[in-house]
Amino acid sequence: MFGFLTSAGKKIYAPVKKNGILTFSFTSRFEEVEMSYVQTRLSAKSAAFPKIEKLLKYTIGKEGQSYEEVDVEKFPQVVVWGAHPCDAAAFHPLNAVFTWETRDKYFTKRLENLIVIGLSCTSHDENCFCTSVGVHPGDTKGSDILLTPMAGGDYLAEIVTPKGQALADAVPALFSAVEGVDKTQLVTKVEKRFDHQELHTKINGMFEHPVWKEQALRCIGCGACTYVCPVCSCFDIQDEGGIFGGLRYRCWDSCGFGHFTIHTSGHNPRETQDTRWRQRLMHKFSYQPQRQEVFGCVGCGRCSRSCPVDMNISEHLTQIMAL
Amino acid sequence: MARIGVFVCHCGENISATVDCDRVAENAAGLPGVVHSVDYKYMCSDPGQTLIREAIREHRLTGVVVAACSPRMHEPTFRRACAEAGLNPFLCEMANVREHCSWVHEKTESTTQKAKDVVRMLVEKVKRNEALQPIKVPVTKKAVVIGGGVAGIQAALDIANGGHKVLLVEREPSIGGHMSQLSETFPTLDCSQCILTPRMVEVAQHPNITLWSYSEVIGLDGFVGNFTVKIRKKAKSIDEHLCTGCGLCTQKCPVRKIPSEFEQGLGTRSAIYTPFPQAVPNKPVIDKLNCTYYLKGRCKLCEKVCPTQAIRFDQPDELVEVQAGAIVLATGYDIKRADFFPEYGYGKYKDVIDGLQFERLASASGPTGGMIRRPSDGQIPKKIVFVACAGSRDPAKGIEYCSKFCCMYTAKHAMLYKHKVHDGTPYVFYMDIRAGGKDYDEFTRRAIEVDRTQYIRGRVSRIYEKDGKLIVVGADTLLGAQKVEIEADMVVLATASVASQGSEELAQIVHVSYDRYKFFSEAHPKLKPVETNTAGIFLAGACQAPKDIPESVSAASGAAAKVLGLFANDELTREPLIAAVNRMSPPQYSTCIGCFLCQPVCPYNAIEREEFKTRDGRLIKAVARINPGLCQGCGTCVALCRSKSIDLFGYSNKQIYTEVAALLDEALV
Amino acid sequence: MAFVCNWCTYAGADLTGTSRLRYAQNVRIIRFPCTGRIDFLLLQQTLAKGADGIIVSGCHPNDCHYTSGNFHARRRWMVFRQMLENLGVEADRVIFSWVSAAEGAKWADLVNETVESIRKLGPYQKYKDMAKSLEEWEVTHE
Amino acid sequence: MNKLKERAKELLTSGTVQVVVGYEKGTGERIRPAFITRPEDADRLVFDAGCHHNLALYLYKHETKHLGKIAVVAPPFVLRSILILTTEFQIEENRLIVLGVTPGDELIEFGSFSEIETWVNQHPVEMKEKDREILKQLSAMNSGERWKFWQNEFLKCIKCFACRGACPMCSCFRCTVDYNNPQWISVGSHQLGNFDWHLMRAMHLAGRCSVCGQCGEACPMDIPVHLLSFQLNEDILRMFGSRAGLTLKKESLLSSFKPSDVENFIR
Repeated sequence: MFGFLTSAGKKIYAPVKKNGILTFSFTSRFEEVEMSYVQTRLSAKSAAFPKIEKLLKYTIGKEGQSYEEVDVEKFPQVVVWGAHPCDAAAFHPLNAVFTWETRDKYFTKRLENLIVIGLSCTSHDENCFCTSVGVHPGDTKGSDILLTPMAGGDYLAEIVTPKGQALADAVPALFSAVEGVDKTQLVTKVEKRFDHQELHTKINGMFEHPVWKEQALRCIGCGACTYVCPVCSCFDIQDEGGIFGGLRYRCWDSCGFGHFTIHTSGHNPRETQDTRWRQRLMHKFSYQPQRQEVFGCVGCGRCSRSCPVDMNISEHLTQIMAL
Repeated sequence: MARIGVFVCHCGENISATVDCDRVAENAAGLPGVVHSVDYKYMCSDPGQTLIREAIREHRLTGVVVAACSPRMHEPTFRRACAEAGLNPFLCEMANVREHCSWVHEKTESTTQKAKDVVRMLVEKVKRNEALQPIKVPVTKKAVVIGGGVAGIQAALDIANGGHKVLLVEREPSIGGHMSQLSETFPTLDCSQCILTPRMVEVAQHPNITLWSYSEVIGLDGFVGNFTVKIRKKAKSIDEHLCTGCGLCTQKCPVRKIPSEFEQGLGTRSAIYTPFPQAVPNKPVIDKLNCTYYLKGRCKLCEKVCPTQAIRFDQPDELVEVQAGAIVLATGYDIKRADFFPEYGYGKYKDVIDGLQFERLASASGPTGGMIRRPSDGQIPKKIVFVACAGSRDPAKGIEYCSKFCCMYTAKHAMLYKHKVHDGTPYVFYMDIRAGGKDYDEFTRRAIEVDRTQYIRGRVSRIYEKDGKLIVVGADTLLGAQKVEIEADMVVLATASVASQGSEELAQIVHVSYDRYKFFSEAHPKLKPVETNTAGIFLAGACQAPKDIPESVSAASGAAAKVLGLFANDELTREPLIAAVNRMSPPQYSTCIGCFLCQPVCPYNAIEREEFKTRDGRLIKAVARINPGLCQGCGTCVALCRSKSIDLFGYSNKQIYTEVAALLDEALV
Repeated sequence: MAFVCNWCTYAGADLTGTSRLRYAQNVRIIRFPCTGRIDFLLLQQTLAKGADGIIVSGCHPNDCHYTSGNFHARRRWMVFRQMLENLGVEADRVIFSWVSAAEGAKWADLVNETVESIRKLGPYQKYKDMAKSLEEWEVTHE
Repeated sequence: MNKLKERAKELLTSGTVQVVVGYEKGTGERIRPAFITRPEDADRLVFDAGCHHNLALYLYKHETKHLGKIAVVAPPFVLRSILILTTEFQIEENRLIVLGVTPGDELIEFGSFSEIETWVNQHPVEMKEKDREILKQLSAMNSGERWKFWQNEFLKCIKCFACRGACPMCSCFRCTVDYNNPQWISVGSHQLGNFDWHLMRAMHLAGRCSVCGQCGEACPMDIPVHLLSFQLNEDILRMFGSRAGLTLKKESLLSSFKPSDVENFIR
């Protein structure tokens, strides 16, 4: 399958160990690809929402400014290979943001060019909490084809979408029908800590609650959690270059930064770290479900793992549920 | 939108011989924002400047670039021309295409290219220039002179005669300084007091001079033209308005055995005293440390004898703040005293004395009435050894410099001795004779040739006492380091001259820098010898380095001239090319976080602490502020500031970045 | 690219001109009030924008117009140069020098020697490639 | 550890301080910063060699200062940071109680900051074996190899600024990277932007780094950024004979100079 995709001119984005860390990366060598892992450092969101997205090239000349936009038609065909169900599911809320009111042509084009081959989870760690936010280790949501490892090195393949079907049809030799497989026995079991619908109801009324202050005290205001998050979609637009021209691009930004909301005057509506922390959780569990009918969290646990000061999101949410 | 005018000068053929000027102008015309670009034979000529002025008006230019010679040459010219046409002068920049281009390169394509590049850089810079207004600060036309020695007196008189008020502050009860202690002065051998005391009296009587003796400067705030000086007037324990200076109290005072500072310990004084008969002001002070009343609570004899009831035992120290526009430091020097020369027995043998003590012995008003007598037994010494460089030029003693006037006064001492004791023999041990100065070398020659002083080139290693004689052991290096032993009756050490006591503290109070010997540092060793690195504070005399009288006086007059120059203006106008710390709305007030790492970097102490407080006085934030009166615009703080909260007008981050970018970014024209 | 202070090296380079000494053409001078003003960020940017070599020059120690700006600068360069070396940047591309207002000939020599030594090193391609990273950015970067 | 808990309890009960900033057990084996405001919570405090966070960074944050007077659990690197921050006017001595702790389970309560100064001078810093090893390898490399090493590492950087967030010396309200006129340092996480950022950060820490290694520890992409500062610290020691965090003298490396500074590269 991998070989077929590469030869078909698709770029494969898969978990690869590079410079000492396991993260999604473009590769054309299957032997590099890790097929048994708990979680990658960065999520698969970069395939459609890269950390830098060039938008246009501008020039300043005698006659004023002119610009040339990036041609989205030249975006490559990409296959996300071996993404866990949480990562696959995350493309849904991302898409909800990027098509909300206006359709972001960069993201949607990249998503359109994307085939997601999911990989069910056979292991998890204490940071995983997908089941608490409506995703599960064998979830097909977001995948075009979902693979689940079976004993003997074969994979159970579920063809989820027409895109997946088309792919399967192209290489029929690789697939054979099976029956009577109990998928729940093949995947890992992640304990459900709370119910996300209940959380939604509860958190809606908690804007003024003192818990934010208490939880956010140790937060150092970096952007690690948002950058590793498969759902976080905030970006900043930058013009970079010289005085006769340059590039406009967008890059990831984070609501955790003190300067995220600062006004030119110096006034900052989110003056303290607790208001920023509140924003992050409220956005994922209150505003997003309200406005886009989708939760902004897939329970991958990356933010907890990468947080320098162990801001464990599931622990904090459990605490909120217990209030 | 920027409307820039570019003016390319041929400088006759100086530029046009190697640079293709019309192509430079043509190229500039194609740059974004340039609306007018011409070349001309002589831009700095009258018609050239007219060309610029007319273009500014006609094309409503918002910036001007003149590609010509070095800005160090004609920047003021062109900025003035712009100002005349109504354009802020700081919106004019010069591209140096002569000194840095046409004169240093051959006529090739790349020379013209370089000129084009330089013009492009400056065009982009000038677009980002800001219209700046010269900084104006009012000047308080009053000077404070600290130190009432000959330098302070001279500076005070010169300023006062120039028509401005002067406050002369002296920490001793009388002005006069070390010069008033001297007997005769080299190279003329005229009496020191005879030439100094008239000046002292002039100070006391001058309508423009206020004299505060027995007073010390304890604080300084503000900046050039606007200083606030804090002064402690120590209690003299007398009412100066009532005291007539009759001297009865000093005669009746029962405490009489106090070693006199003025007499260098060779004479005594009473507890209520004037330092010397010609003192100015000639009114006594009570030395609280020795007065019986202050020590034991009784006596008050002076109060009883005072005909005008001027004694005030309960007088407190007075703290006064004075506004001043300029300050002259004239705190003079001290000489190294006892304990510094154990090998010479100074302090151990009574007849080993220092130069100032010899001055008192030789002075007609001194403790011996001008007779040279040994302090130990009052005998007239028949052999005196003078040791030059006692401590000076001696790395082992930590004083590497030359004390400068010792060579001369040692020669003078030898002569004075010989003139008073005709059968005496003076010996001088010396390292080199440094007699550079008008009539100085002639003077030392006279000491050797006419007065037959025995000059021995070498150092003294040891002095010890034997049978009432002082045995001076030294070497004569001109005779192949032969050992020399002289049985002397008295030894005079020309001890090193050092910064006056308290110099370091004063330097810190007034924020001037000082060298490792605690002498105050001038702003530039050659070109700004009387200025300090703090604008408005000047140096006079030996507080800067050892100086003799003529040098001190000329430095004092130099400092006075600087003060008068400053006072010639009602306002100070300075180029506004200074640094500033940004400000924004509360609660941040500034992006500055107040780490104050910039403070020690500033050579001018221009960086102050500004505190923002709540209404009830609680501190919200302290941030840096740059005093525009003090900042000289070097920009070191700007480069150091991590948060980029400081910027420098005229050389802002934006401007210099742009210059780099304009050169290196690929131009589209 | 040359960054020089107004009082010594700029004046020194003026003297080079007045003395009609010749030197290599590929240097461009930017005037600063003092070497103390020169931020290391500017050197970073200059390399990033594709300069192959930089000259930084000011008054000799003790001769600073502002007393101590060049001393502060010297410390800054000592640390910065070390930092560049630690990061594997070719530190010899940044040339530091003291040129006084009287050293017109030294300025000419300095420029010529610098141009010569940079020419030997060649264009700083590695740095230029890094600086181009944004322009060539594709989603192939992760 | 018990002594620490007791002392914290005492301080909170008596109202001497309103918050004790220390360490507690986190997720799994992890340790995390703890903010104890109630005496009964003092039992959550732990201390062992695994307590690596540099708590000094909380001492000047207004979120923490808002709580009242602070006591801080301070291993040696926190002590050094406190000294540096004091010289930079970010910490006031009278608003802080310092509970010094050592891996040997000692509790040292410092009466004054000058006592801290004495203590840190008696207890020199030791780098971790692993760090020393990599530094050794780095210094054995030639310039091109070092370039490659760091370029490879910086390739991973996502510009999340966790290194900045975890560092107590990054106390600026606005970082140079947030300054955009001109934009000295690119915000974008491309190669140049990453390189410029790390070079700038290390330069801004020159002579101010307390060698806690938290910038490297915090990096979610495992870039050993702390080694940039560690190496520079060694160089600074060699060049100027000084280390940061050992003095209360307000004389930071780059804001002071000696006429006798010796270099070998200025022509």
